[in-house]
Amino acid sequence: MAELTARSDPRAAELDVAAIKRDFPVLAERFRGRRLVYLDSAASAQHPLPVLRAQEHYYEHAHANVHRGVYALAERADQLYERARLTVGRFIGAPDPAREVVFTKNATEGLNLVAQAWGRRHLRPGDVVVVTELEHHANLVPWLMLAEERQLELRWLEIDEGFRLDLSRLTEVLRGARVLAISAMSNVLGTMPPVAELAEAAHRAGALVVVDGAQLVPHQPVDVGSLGADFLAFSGHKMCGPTGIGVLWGRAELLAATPPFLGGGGMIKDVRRDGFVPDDPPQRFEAGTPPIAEAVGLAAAIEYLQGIGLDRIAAHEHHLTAYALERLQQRFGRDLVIHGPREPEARGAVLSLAYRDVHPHDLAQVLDQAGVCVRAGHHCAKPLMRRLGVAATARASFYLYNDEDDVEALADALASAGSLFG
Amino acid sequence: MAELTARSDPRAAELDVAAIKRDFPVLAERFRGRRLVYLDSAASAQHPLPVLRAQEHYYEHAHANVHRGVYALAERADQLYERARLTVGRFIGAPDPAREVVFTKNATEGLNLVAQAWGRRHLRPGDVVVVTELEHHANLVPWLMLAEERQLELRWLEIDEGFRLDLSRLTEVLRGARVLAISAMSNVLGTMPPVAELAEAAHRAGALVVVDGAQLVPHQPVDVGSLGADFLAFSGHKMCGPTGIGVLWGRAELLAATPPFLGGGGMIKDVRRDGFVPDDPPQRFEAGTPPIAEAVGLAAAIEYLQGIGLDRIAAHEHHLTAYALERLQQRFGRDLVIHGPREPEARGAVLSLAYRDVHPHDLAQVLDQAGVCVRAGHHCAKPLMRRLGVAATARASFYLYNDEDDVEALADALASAGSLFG
Amino acid sequence: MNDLEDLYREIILDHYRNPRQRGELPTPPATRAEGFNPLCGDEVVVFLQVEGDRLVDIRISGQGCSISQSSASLMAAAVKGKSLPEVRRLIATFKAMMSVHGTALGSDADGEEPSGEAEDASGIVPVDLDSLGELAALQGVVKFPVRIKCATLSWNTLAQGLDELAAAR
Amino acid sequence: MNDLEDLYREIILDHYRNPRQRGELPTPPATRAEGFNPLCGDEVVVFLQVEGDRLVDIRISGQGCSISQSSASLMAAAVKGKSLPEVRRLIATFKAMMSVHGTALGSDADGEEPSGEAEDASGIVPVDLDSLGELAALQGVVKFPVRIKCATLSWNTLAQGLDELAAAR
Ligand SMILES: Cc1ncc(COP(=O)(O)O)c(C=O)c1O
Ligand SMILES: Cc1ncc(COP(=O)(O)O)c(C=O)c1O
Ligand code: FES
Ligand code: FES
Repeated sequence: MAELTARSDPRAAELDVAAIKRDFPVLAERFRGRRLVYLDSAASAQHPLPVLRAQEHYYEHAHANVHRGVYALAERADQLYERARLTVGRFIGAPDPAREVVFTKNATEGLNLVAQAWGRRHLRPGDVVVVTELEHHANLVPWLMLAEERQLELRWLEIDEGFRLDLSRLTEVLRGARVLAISAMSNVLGTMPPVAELAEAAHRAGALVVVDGAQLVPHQPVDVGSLGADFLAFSGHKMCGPTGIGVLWGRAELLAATPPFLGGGGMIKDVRRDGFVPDDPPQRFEAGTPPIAEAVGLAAAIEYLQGIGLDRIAAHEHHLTAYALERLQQRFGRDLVIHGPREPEARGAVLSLAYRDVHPHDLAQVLDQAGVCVRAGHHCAKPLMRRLGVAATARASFYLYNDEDDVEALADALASAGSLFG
Repeated sequence: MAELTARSDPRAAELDVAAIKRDFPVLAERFRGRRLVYLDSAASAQHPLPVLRAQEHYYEHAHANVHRGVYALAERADQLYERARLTVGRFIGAPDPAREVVFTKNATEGLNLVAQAWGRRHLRPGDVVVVTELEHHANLVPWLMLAEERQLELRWLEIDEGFRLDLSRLTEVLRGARVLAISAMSNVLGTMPPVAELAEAAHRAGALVVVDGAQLVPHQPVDVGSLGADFLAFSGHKMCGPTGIGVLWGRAELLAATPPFLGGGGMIKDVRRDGFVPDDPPQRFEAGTPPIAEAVGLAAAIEYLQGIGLDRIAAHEHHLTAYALERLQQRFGRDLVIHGPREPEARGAVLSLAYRDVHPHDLAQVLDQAGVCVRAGHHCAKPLMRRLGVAATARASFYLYNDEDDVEALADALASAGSLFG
Repeated sequence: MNDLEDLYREIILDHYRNPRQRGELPTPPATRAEGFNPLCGDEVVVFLQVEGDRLVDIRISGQGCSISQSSASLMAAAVKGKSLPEVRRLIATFKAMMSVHGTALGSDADGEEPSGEAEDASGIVPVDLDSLGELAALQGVVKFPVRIKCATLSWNTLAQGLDELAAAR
Repeated sequence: MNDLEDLYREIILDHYRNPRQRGELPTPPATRAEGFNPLCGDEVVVFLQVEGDRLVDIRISGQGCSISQSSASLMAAAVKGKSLPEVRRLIATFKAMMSVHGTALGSDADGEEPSGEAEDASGIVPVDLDSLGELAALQGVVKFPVRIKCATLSWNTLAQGLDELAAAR
């Protein structure tokens, strides 16, 4: 897979983070007299100027509703919107971008669309859906809801001592399964399961593979083909794009076999008093006025990331993660537990921290005082937290605009939390 | 109701449209050497600078994911987001803004939420849902979908010769009904049904009233109490706010009795491997990262509209509509048919035009050449179009930034279409 | 000539006002094909009379905008009496003209083709405008992407009718 | 004193490190009430021993952050031995303190109250800080809206326990 190449890429060191930081206005903000050390990109990334400008330009020069307005302004909006669809599709290697990319409001809606629209139509009582212990609620609750409604059987792929998926019982778990719902990267542990390998096994077992790409897609080159995904969902706001937009990619024939999810304008061929004829994908799944400005912003975000290079971003994050793992262990030893795989090559740039017995919220609060932003909580992964035996963690996550200084700032702030609660 | 007061308000003439136009950057654009005459606000409104600035400010100084991040940036985002909820709630007179306002992606999602989440739980085979011939697909297709799934009976309130709802059979139609789904203003005809009166009848019959406020809320003071609504949905982008956001307001006890719609992060109290406990409204209905920047922009739009005064906006539009009806009839006589109520006081600022036998798309195309933006098509109201006996109309709609010059520009452009196709 | 005059050329308006080959043919022996533009609700019906390898007669009914109506009329006039391979070639040429200049975005250009192809096609299908005769008058449409579906509606319907005929043989 | 020092005052850290009244009471005769902070998953359990009109004993168990734990400990120390009306008054005063300055937005301040009220309350409930004694140390929390739920968790749980008791009588 692409990330392996990226990881050994010597250009990693080339990422000019100082220049990148200047693209992000908020990183120049000062909080309580300190520079902002933003380590919460796994929750939501910040936005570079080109994205802000693209949205502004849209609103100032090209806004109208889409759906084939005849006048020039509407034509601009239509073109920008459909061009964004192509940009997104190509970004993830979609074979047929114009038909396979559905704009949703976030990754969560995409996953619900699969569970509710595809699932309600195609799953029967007793059918098996396999989920993993790594899942975010977004790829869990929709299946729990459907399981309750349709009496499905939910089976779990669990994690092992090394925080990786335990594949020893894979064949057994997948036997007779209709769906494998899997996160390509855990937002808590950083674990990156071997999705391609799992997808192959799932397909052999006759199951569809629904990939939650919310954490992977922003950080690595992703190709739906080599990933082996049947559906892939992700969010704009985690990849330097706007809030209010997500993407669901699905294989053309699967989308074609999926009934509508939301009903309304723009998703029909005809409406009569006694029924309606749904439009083809992707329009079928885009009821109502779509997030037009957001699609434009997301396309700009993708172009920005591509301009830097996803492989270089991945390499940079990998380097930073390895650096942080080493520095933090060096400095805090046993005082600091970092949940997740030890080996930097098996994980994304997400560090879930437990510092002595300081409560994660207290830790995050003290870090904030030093301008260091980390997220404390269950990270919408309660089954995983239970498995880890904690109620919450403090999570630091890196992106292209973070550097070693940010890691040092994190370490210094951790030390001050230690002395406060010591 | 408020609009009646507004309509006789002498301050109408006071609206300084020239100054307002300057707030909207796109209106200063030149298309093919002509100024933009934007007459498609019923499809989507343009955006004033304060809205653009609010969103920009959010992204540059306050963006983080919501859901209770501990650090200062996240706190800002949280506060802005929840403050937007209160702004929206107060704008429509919600008794309990913090609990009754759900942010959706558009009006369409709000109406689907009612049909799918409330409806699936509370409606049984044979139950009656009353819709009207005026409905936009957004308040029709969700009910058609549910009717098919749940074997509901759909009953129709039809329009009369005067393009108003025919209420002669009201009691009969409402008998035994569980839901009345009604648009507060037709996006094709401008017809404004007497929602309060109908709601009273519906409540007497034991039906809930689901109001599609997409066209009314942007243009008039609306109070959910006097409207008699149980649910009210509308969109940000039609009221000078961003795309990617809508609102569903629901009475607190109804929302409390509505199960979740989308599952995921932010809408749960707890998730276990065998089930989950949903959070309370409104969080229950906001799965995943919400449209945060969009909520901030919508709040700014509402403040902008309130700064001018919804009553004054309504009075201005009313004046403009009356002016346009008179001028156009004067100038084109029988060559021009304007579908919809004759009486300006019975309608909103939406004119569906048929000019001789010029096809609406050709008409819109020629108008565009003169910089005049109107929408041609079925306006997502196919049952209504069938009733009118047309496949499409060319629709001009007005908002606070339109003036008499815009009406004249429309008239001149119509004349040139006449000579081209004459 | 401004864009609009380029779109509504005299010849187009003439075919719109006086459509050629308007009407129906008895089926059978003729074949009937129906096309629908979901964006506007307009509809075109094409009646084909094929004898051997030749399209001996064609009639058009349905309703729509000036672009779709004139395109149908121009098409009918152009294809009537031609051999089926000639007709196919004309369809291909016409559709290529409708997707040149790269103004047509993905699926906008033609709902019947995967957009990837349509886009690539814009560069590679050589459009021989001369071979189009009067039909070249429709090239102004490509500057109005939303209207491309209007112009191609009857052509797609014709192609569909020919496909059905071929399949039935 | 910066905001953080104001939040984590010495007295708070002391109660966090050495919680008072920690433990359980046998139920019955004691009453048990459980409170849950959905934002973080933390939990507090309050055991109440009421005799006549007096809260004769109280114990706290559960787990959470320093703010919730110290608030529970400070609360337990403050209410033990007081009459029920006094306890109720203290709860009201404490919660009023937690919603002053208008920093608490709507339902953030307290999930149990309609926000409209909570907001209005910020202006009108007079907070007598003197009557709070050591509890006043928690006022730094209001500058951190997200943490207000931490501070009020045990108090809401106590109120809920008292309500249950009253209802049972
Ligand atoms: C009456 C009416 N209802 C609902 C809608 C749907 O709004 P949206 O597309 O923003 O969901 C519209 C706008 O198109 C409308 O005019
Ligand atoms: C792994 C994972 N899946 C899904 C989501 C949901 O994304 P969103 O909230 O944008 O729908 C997130 C982000 O919170 C995530 O980390
Ligand atoms: S607008 Fe319908 S075919 Fe042209
Ligand atoms: S963070 Fe859980 S109670 Fe404070």
